[in-house]
Amino acid sequence: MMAQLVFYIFTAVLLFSAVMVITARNPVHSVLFLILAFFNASGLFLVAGAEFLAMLLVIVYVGAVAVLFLFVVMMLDVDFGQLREGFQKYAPLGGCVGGVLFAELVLAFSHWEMAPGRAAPLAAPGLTNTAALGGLIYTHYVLLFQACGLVLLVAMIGAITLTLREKTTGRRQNITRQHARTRADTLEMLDLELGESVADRGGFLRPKASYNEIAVPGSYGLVPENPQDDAASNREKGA
Amino acid sequence: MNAAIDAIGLGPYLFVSAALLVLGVFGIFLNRKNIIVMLMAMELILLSANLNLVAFSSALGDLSGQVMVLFVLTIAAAEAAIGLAIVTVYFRNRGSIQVEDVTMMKG
Amino acid sequence: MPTLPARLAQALWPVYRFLLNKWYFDELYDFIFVRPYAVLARALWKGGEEGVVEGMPLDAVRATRESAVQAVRLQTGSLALYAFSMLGGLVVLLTVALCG
Amino acid sequence: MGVSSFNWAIALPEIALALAGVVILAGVVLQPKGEGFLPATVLSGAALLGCMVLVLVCPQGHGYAGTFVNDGFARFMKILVLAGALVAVVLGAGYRTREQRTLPFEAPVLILFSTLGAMIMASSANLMTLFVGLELSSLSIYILCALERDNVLSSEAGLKYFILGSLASGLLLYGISLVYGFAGTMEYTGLIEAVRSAAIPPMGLVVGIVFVLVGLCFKLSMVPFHMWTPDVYQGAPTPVTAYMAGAPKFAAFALFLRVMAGPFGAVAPRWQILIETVSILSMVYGAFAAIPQTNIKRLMAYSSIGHMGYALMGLAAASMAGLQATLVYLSAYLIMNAGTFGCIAAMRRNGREVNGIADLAGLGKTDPGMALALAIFMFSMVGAPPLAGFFGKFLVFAAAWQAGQYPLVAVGAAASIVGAYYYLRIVKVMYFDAPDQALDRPAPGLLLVSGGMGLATVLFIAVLGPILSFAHQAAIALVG
Repeated sequence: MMAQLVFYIFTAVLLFSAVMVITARNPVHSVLFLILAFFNASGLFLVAGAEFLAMLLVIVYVGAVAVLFLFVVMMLDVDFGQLREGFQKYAPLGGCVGGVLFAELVLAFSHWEMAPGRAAPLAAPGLTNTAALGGLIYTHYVLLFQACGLVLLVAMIGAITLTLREKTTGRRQNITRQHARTRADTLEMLDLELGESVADRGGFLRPKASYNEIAVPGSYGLVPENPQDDAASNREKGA
Repeated sequence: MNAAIDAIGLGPYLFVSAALLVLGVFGIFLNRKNIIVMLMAMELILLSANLNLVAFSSALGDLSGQVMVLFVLTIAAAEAAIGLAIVTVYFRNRGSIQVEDVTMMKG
Repeated sequence: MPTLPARLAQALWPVYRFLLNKWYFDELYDFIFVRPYAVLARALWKGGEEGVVEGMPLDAVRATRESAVQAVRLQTGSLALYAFSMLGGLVVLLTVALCG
Repeated sequence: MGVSSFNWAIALPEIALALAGVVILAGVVLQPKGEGFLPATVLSGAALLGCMVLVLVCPQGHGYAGTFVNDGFARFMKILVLAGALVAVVLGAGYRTREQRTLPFEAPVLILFSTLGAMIMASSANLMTLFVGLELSSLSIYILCALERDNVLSSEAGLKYFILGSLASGLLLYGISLVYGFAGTMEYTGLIEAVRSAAIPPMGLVVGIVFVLVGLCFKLSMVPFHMWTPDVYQGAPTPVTAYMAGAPKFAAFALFLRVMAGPFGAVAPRWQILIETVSILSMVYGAFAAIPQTNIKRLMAYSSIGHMGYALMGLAAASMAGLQATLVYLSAYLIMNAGTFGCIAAMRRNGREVNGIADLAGLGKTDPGMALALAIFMFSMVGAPPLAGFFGKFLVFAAAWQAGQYPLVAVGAAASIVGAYYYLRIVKVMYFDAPDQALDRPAPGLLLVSGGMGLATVLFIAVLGPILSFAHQAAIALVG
């Protein structure tokens, strides 16, 4: 009785938050409802006796995946006010098709039959759930376990290749060099005639080559081969 | 067989997973707001399959379903990372993640 | 009696004409076979040959092209529509499999 | 389960490939920026070649506690997959030029990992292996599609493929869970017993089978699960498109044949009609929708949809001859497809890539060699004797005819005729249209691929005997 009560509470919250994930106006709210959904699903796992997976769902999903979603939603500078509301044009038809799918699934699930001649279950009596799973993945399923490791490696390669920019937008300094500089190699005093512009003398936006000296290689753009060109390009930028 | 699932029965679990599946599918093809919501809907679909696997594993007293869930969780995490990386790249190129803007190629 | 044929011809003028024109066989032939054949040939040439025989592949090509253009219009580039078509396919296949 | 019965050696090619991938990655990452591509390509190519040898010598049998099998069928499919991947890696080397350095060094390594996933798929003896292999293969491809990260089409292709692909794998996974719930196991041997033991297949099992079928049909881009194909083929970098049109398709076919002929073979009457339907739809749609195309990569996408329809005809025939015909068809498809993409990757003007069919105008005069190669591939795709494509098509049609699938044969023949129109249009553009500005000279790697594949297409008849017997062994290994 107690189990049923807990099950139905978890189920109700799970379905509610799933609906909210796909209908919430603000994507940040969607992510938060997704987290709530994962918590409740983990509760359902617990009721079904899969303790290890329940904990894993909380740690991996809530702790890593959902937070990753949150991070990306906030990192992308999306104008939430501009996001279009509502559903697609064919929503009524789509809803009907989805309804048919649901009806067929429920119909198929109403009397679940298991095969009469099924194989002996793979079980490890006397062990806790975690120990049993650990035993299995390092013996029976070691090949797949390693393949999953490769999947993670591929994900890592992908995330790095796709999003790591060599040309960082920010200009970075080599801090030790910067600290070691003296005023003499940084500042340049110019005496100007009346009406003369510093731009004619190479500009002061970038004080000659010393500026590139302290840069982290590549982060200030290309190092100019001679300072004259640099000054010229600088003026263009200023204009 | 686990005592708790014995009391509840397999039916309610399957029903919840079917509902989650349909909600996830709706989230993918009815949503016109934001591609990230589509990725979240995908997580719901995977969750529904996981729920099925756990329920069956428990009802059958067979551990291979739970091992499968373990693998699926790993793969889903990798999938989320890749998906978000691709969305980020797309956003940098296009400046938008509206679902209806992803139509540069057609015909 | 060198005048006999002339008189005979005069007396039996219609018969003479009939025989003289070789039983009007050519005209008959022309009327029964040549003209209809010419008409038919003309009809086949103008209508059949140019219209049907040459035109039918053209029509088929046109129909093919048009249906091809229609087929491609399904491909709108919209992600949601693509996902919807997958779901539609799934539901149809499921229904067929469950009923069959 | 003792260690001795674990049969470690049967996964030797996979283990070697995985180690090679990790080593290449670790070694090349340390190279200076921009210089890692060539070493990574050469090493990946060598690894794929070495792996092919390992596939041929590695022992056969079941192992890894029923999750992995290495038999004649797996061997045939792995050779196809590795050959497809090798061609794609070589194409990548030729495609990246001094001017266009858009592909990073990770590209060949990702192709290598994707191939590994495809090989695991081909050797699956368990639904878990199926899923893990499929995901390893697909996740790498999602990244590969978006790899030209400053190209908006490439990232759109990656995005589309990713979203629809994960939807498909979600459905596949749901189907797997239902099948597991029915049978209580995910091993194929157990599944066969379980499915046979049910007098009438219960609804839950049928639903599960349909979901699995849909997931696999997506990977094969069968109508109506094909919608992603043209967009993704067009947007992805050309070597990646060449890879996608080859290796993953073969692996998905391997799964299709293995799962449908094995575990679900006992309920064949329930799914046979579904396969016939998608096969017919794919042949017809692939033929019609290709006609108005102006981009050659999109054209190849529709062409691949049609080809997968023909190849699936062999499975619909549900006979030994049908299986064998499908395998031969796939071999022929591998050759002509790789060659065509070799030509497409070589299409550049003033260092910039062009993809329009109109850009081929006058190629017969400006570059007769490439025009001849492309013409050979097009005639082969039509199915003109005595080229490679003819034998594939002929065997598939013959098998379907013998199995009494007359409607399938009729539709296939009609679709072939419509398809001939757009393939021959390319030949016409090359030889009869006014020459445009000439294309650049192709890179040696691309010449190697298209030339080699052109020769293979023409000389396919010479190796038909060995391929047939190899395919026969594979079919026997599958059906028993």
